[in-house]
Amino acid sequence: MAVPLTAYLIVGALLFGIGVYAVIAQRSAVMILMGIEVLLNAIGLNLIAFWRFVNPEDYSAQIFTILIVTIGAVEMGIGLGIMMLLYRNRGTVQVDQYDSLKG
Amino acid sequence: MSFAEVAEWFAFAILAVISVAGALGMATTMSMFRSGIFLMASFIGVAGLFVLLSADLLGLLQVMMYIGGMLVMILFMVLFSHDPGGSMMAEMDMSLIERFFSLGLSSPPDEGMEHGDGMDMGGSGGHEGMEHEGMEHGDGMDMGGSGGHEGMDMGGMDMSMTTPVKRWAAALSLVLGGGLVALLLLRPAWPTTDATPSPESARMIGELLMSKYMMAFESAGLLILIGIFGAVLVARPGAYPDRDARDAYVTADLPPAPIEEGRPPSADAPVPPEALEEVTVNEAHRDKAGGPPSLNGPAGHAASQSAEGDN
Amino acid sequence: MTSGSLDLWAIIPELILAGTGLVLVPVAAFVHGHGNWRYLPMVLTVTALLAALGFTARMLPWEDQAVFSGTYAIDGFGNVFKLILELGGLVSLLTITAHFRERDQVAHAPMALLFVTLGGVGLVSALDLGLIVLFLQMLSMPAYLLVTLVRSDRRGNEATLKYFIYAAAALAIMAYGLTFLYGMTGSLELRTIGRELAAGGDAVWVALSLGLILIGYGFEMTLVPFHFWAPDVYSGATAPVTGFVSVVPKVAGFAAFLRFALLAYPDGAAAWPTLVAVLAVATMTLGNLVALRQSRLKRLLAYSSIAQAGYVLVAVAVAGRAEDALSAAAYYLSAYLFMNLAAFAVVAQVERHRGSDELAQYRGFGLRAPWAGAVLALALLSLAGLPPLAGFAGKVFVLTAAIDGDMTWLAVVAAVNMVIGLYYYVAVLAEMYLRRPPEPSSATPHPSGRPGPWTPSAPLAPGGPAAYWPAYLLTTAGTLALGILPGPVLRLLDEAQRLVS
Amino acid sequence: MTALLLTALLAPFTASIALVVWGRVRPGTSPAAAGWVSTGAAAVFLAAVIGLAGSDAATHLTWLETGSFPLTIGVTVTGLTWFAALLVAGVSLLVAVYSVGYMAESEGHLRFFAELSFFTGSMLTLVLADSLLLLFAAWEAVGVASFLLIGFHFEQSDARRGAYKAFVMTRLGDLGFLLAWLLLLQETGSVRISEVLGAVEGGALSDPRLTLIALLLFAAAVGKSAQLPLTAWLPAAMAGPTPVSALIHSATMVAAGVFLVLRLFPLFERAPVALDVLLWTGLVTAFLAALVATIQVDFKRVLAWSTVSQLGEMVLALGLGAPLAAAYHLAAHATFKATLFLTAGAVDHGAGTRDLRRLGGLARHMPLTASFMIVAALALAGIPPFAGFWSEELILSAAVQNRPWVAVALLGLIFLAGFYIGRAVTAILEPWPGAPRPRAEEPKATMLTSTAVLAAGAAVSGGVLALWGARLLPFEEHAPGPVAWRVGAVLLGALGLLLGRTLVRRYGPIAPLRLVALPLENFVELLFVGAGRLVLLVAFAVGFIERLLDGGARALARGARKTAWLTSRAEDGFDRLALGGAAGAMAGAGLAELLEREAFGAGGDQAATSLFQAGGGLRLGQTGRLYLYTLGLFVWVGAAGLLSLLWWR
Amino acid sequence: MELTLRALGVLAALGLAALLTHFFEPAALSDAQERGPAAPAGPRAPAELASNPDRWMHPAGPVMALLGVLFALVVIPFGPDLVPSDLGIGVFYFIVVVDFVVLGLSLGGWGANTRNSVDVYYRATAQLVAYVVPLGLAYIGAIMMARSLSTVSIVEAQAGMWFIVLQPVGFALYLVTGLMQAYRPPFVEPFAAFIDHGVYGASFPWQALLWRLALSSLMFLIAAMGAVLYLGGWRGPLLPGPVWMLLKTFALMAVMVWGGSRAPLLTTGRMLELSWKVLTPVGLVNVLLVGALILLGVGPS
Repeated sequence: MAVPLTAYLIVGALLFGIGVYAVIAQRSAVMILMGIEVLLNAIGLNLIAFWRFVNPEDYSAQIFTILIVTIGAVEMGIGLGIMMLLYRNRGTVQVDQYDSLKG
Repeated sequence: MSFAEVAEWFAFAILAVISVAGALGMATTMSMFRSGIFLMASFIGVAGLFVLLSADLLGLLQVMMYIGGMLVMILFMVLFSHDPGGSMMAEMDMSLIERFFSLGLSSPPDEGMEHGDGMDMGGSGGHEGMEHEGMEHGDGMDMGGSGGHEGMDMGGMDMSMTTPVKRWAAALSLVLGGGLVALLLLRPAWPTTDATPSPESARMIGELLMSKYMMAFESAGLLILIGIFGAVLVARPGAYPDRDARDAYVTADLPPAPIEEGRPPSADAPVPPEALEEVTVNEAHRDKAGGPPSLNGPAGHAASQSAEGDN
Repeated sequence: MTSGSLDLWAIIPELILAGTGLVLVPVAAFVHGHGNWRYLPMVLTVTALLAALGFTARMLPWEDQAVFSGTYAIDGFGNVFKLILELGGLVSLLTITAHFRERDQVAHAPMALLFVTLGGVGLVSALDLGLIVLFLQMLSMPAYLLVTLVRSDRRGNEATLKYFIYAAAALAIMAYGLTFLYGMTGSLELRTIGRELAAGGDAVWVALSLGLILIGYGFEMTLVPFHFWAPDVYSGATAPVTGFVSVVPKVAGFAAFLRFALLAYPDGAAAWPTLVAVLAVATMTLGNLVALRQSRLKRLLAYSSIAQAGYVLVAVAVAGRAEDALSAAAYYLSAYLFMNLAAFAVVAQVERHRGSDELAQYRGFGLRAPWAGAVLALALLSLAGLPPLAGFAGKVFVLTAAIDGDMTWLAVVAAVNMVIGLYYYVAVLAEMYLRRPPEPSSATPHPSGRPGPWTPSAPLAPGGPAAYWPAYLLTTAGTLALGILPGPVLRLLDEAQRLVS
Repeated sequence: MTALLLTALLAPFTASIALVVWGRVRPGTSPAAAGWVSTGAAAVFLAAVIGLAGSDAATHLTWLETGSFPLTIGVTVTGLTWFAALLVAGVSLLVAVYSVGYMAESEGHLRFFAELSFFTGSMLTLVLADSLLLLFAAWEAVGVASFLLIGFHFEQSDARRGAYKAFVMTRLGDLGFLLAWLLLLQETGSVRISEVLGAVEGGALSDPRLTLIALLLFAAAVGKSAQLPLTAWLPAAMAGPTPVSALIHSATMVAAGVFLVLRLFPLFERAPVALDVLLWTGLVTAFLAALVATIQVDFKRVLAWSTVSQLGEMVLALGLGAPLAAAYHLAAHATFKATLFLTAGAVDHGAGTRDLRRLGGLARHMPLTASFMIVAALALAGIPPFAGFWSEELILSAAVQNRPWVAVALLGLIFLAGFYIGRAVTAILEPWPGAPRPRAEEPKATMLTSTAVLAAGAAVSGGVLALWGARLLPFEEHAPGPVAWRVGAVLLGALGLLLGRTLVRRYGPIAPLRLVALPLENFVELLFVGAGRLVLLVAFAVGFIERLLDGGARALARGARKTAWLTSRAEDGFDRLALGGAAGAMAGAGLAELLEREAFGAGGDQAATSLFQAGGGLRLGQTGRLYLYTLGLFVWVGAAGLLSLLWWR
Repeated sequence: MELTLRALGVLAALGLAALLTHFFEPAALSDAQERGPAAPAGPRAPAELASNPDRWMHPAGPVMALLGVLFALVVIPFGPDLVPSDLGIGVFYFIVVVDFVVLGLSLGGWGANTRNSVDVYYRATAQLVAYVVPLGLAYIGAIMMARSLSTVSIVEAQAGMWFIVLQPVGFALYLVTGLMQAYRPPFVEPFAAFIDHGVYGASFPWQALLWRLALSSLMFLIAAMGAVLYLGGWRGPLLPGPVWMLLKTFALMAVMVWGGSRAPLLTTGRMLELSWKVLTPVGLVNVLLVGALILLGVGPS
């Protein structure tokens, strides 16, 4: 393995940072959801990189990654369902339109 | 350095750039559709990294999950967004990075119109709300800071990309990402080994799933079931106990009403870039058919309907 | 080790819950709108929960073991918290059924409730990072469905959106933190991680990963500063759902965090007890102070439940040092289960009846509806920690544990907070008992039709049908029993100190 | 014996539950019937308590064991607990009888009697408890009962506010109790009072901890006994019905704080610092409250402040290390203060007001009530042979032997007590210039009877106690102090009474206040408001100085006229003395009330307000904006990163 | 060197296959099929050229689709050693990579920026949702019997008997879903006349050519995979492996195209209905049947 572990982890950290940016900077719920998917991606990359370099004989980390991918997919599904409902009721999925509950 | 190592570095570099740039493009581009495609690119890049890390099964799984998933997601985004193509933002004041990722957005066809500012995506002109203070910002990353958003009157249109705290968000995420990278570089604390994974990853994973992680496997299945059932339960049309919600639902399913003269569609309807032509089409056909073309994007229907209901 | 029949027997409660959940999916889709058939899912769920309770109780004396190659613990700790969770699900189900009777939601709610319970049950036993993440999701995801059960409710919609996005972000960050644990130890099992970390992990990364991981657990436990979702979600959801969401995920979060911290961060690595103590102070102080300023009961109870989480955290902070901190936490959580669900049951009834949870709706409530009023009053007094109610006993145990664990300052802060908390609980009581109810004619009708008669003509009735009575009886009995005779329950909960290791 | 003990405990609770159920089943029950149920219960437990005399019945049961600590609950009869129980039982019975008449026309009598019975039961449990846990539970139950009873007339806003205030303020002290007994449990491994005290006497606790515990316990006593700075709730509690004031806010519940210290006195004895704190708290409270009492115009408020003052005296006695004196004074005070309250209720019933300015000359209309009132007033002023004399004498002798300057202060207290009660009683009973002379009649027989019994108690209980009390209570007796001091005390008390009386007969209950206290109050206010306002004053300098000069001239003129007026009455030397004394007292009173209102009342309000403001401020954090919530998450991530650097090495 | 050769080989095979398909296909089609399903009621927009296309996505569409088929070809075996790369997870790889064609359709459809072409995007995505589950089920039968994901192993496993004999239901399912995946009649709605022949209508000429190439290759690929999964791949008497493979592929293609052209055309909505209400249950039944067969000991040992 010519490319060291740290290189992969840095890619993961960059993805994490970008995901953070998307989650807090975006106002559309769908875009926020996409940001969260980027976060999940960073997790997957971290896990697989650690797996390859730290404990490649044990495939548990790959299972964990599969679970993360599954969670991402399910989140997308249920999130889009929720947003569909919100859109039907309120005509928008901009999160700053949803601020009646506060205080 | 052997050829294989150079090749590996090369592949890594390309894939890393694809993943990071894809994610960055997702977060900064003005077009929702492009955001989705960028995100997909990022996923595929990460999948490539997986393959490079000899987790080929996972890489493929990732690609499969996300191509289908993202295509559907983009579809929804187009549904919810009033400017999925981002064309009306294409020539807005943008930071460098946003401009970079928004390069080549289709520009509105009617540049010679009275506004001439390329912002008038409706194409039928005369919408005063477009000239709001947010647009006049000099070098801002966002279009008008936190106040600008409230000040905007886009005729009920969502400015999906306006982000009041963008600058802070950028700073914070830079700090976080930078800090993480610095920590990773300065304090690697990982006990690496030289062991290699067995080539039969699919079999290994399958066996783990059926023994040690049987519970995780079954639970993941249940989770997916919950997801499906939940999405259906939440999003299915159903009996609406109160009138407003019912109206909203019915409205969403109605065929679109004709766009009347004198009322710029930009006031109530979101116009995806492909609809830029629609207005001309529409006008050309009005006498003949009396009805509009049926494809306006479901979002367009709903929003125009509800906006009319409000008026 | 292959998964023999032993492993499957060891997870029989989980299997029952999961199986019933699977059956419920088609059943719920089929029966909704079909008259009394729509109560079928409820009946099935109650049966399943009772069966699970029974089996879990049977498994209490089992010796500690980790099944599925060490990824899933069967021990006293897990079983005790499973009992609490299943009980919480059961009691909440009664209220939810009563609240949504004659409506379609009564067919859908049990399934989501069952899955949340299942997620919690799995979470308290999970020893593997993958399972933990998975069950945390299973704990939250059906909860979104519950919050948005009334789909046309705009407040509910907003609550769902906030819940969903906040949970997704929090759990993602947590999982990111977990990857570093894996990187440092090369293992996903809590116990191995604990061993490896104790043998020497990089302290900076240990601390950083703890900070990240705390977000996920803190979100479920409604710790400050991860509490922001809670007031909005609690006040946006319907009252019985709020009751459920404020109990079951929280209990599961506490149990899971205890297991995680004690196994993966042994010996107080990264000073987590201190950190948790500081967060406990922040949590209860903020919860109590903000609750002072609320004018809606659901929101008030939301902040109150944040404060209550702070009290439990006191026990968590000393979990590694005081010998019965675990059973104190379990005791407080079970007391919290009863008293909080009792309060929310009454709020549910009023909400369905009057369509609002404004404090003004409770003016003279104790005089108009004496029994329901008494249930609410007992619940509030118990939450405030007055003897001889469950909350008092719980607080005594928690404070004893804190003093025992050499965190007297924390006990003092907690006690001061209990006094502040009294203000707003008594404010509700004063509204209920020290004010005349408004005249019946001035009663605002329920916004969605179906106004109930709000007349003094039936002094014995709690102001509504008897549907809520099972929940009232169960919760009030629990509140009283746990307060007056804590002995047997405490003996049972002492099992919680058996943690597989 | 145990059976008798349990009967005594359970009777009031049973009555309470029975009344609640009864009220549900037959809402139209007559008040008298309900009252007699309550009375019957009180009688049963009085009988039981009397039957328990001299026994040492006790019963215990383990509530549960948490870890290594067994938590027990139990009750026991010892000298002290029997003594307190007898007091509670006696006063409760009489107040119950009184209430039958008093509540005859009120609405919600069933609720009232149920709550009253609940209160007596809780109070009895409190005094008989042999477990700190049970004691604490009863302590809280008493608080709840007090909350309900003060808020009985919940349609009045001041009753609501009073109830709320009482509950929350006393609870502030309870926190100390809770922590104290948890600490004791940790140190001694038991919650049984006898065992705890045994351990304490065995030297199980080291000093800083012991002092801490004693102070925490005292905090609880401060809350319940309305000592400074938790005084404000007691006058506010006067919004409750008068029997409630008589029972709870003079005789029993407020005495619980003193009782707690008495019960755990061996612990306090070993913590000299705590005793000093007691001494000072008691002294300051007693003085300020007595001063404030001198200018009140509502009779019940006079009595309320007087109660605070007397409780302060008890605490002071405790601080002097004279528990016996405190116990005597507890009993004596219970009788005479209850009598005073009951007569206040009678006056209220008869004349329709308790405002001293609207009363006057009632002695002719209600001679019996008047005589009871006078007896109680004499007892309060420490005139022999009435109850107050005996106990105050004991306190005085303890003070003379330990700290003579305290004795001087005590003399002042006795004088003030005489003064304010003399003033109030005169204003009610005797005609004074400009008195409205309302018409009134004697109350019902039930009310009169119980008042009479209590008045008799006020007359003789002191003597009885002085003869046999020491045998009952586990405290050693002090040697009697020098006779001169005792005579001086009696004389000062009498002087105070006379002064008060003279003052009222001359000017009515309000006049001197106008003359002296108000300018003083303004002056003090000026001081308080301080520099900020001074700046303003400078800004308006010219006009203000003018007005000041004008005012000064006018004051000079007024002073001259007054002097002339005074000299014209020079023949009446005593009168002059009276006015001078009154002026001094009033000045002090104005100051004290101001202090109380501004410093402690306002301090409490300030604290509450700042809590509320803090809540409001924090509430703003809950913006309802999702992106700020998630932002919070990531800020935490950053913070966690920074925090983790602490481990960098 | 060898790598380059293989790559060239793959390219050549693909080009040949596409050409063959391209010329072969019209023979089986009637004009009606080429027109697509009847237009829904109501006026439609007239054909319009992509006057304002997205500068990146419009050209990216056909390129992406071609890349997809190119990558997919990598695992098609023409002989025991005549396979560009025998991946351990070959079949799975194939399924995943073919999805790029849909991605390309979406990009091209959206990027052209005309109303009709965006319609293509919607419909293509919907069709993906329709076929993906039953398609997976159609693969699983063969995979279960061969106990491998590798295409070569699957062909080897059919040494004794072709899977078409053992799993006729699975084969039929594959035919239907394969047609869906290949956007051939009766599942051609994304290319229907009433939306201007899908992406063709909004393409520039060179893009249209690439599209034709990509879609023809796709049909070829799907037929080839069908031959691998159910018809024993390169195995056959007398003739050399590659010839058998091509023969089987074209035979299968003929059957599919001919059969499809005889069926009534389906709209996207009907496609979804067919998929979820008929094909998915059939697929599940097939999996059960195969499982039973395996338990009974039928199939390769």
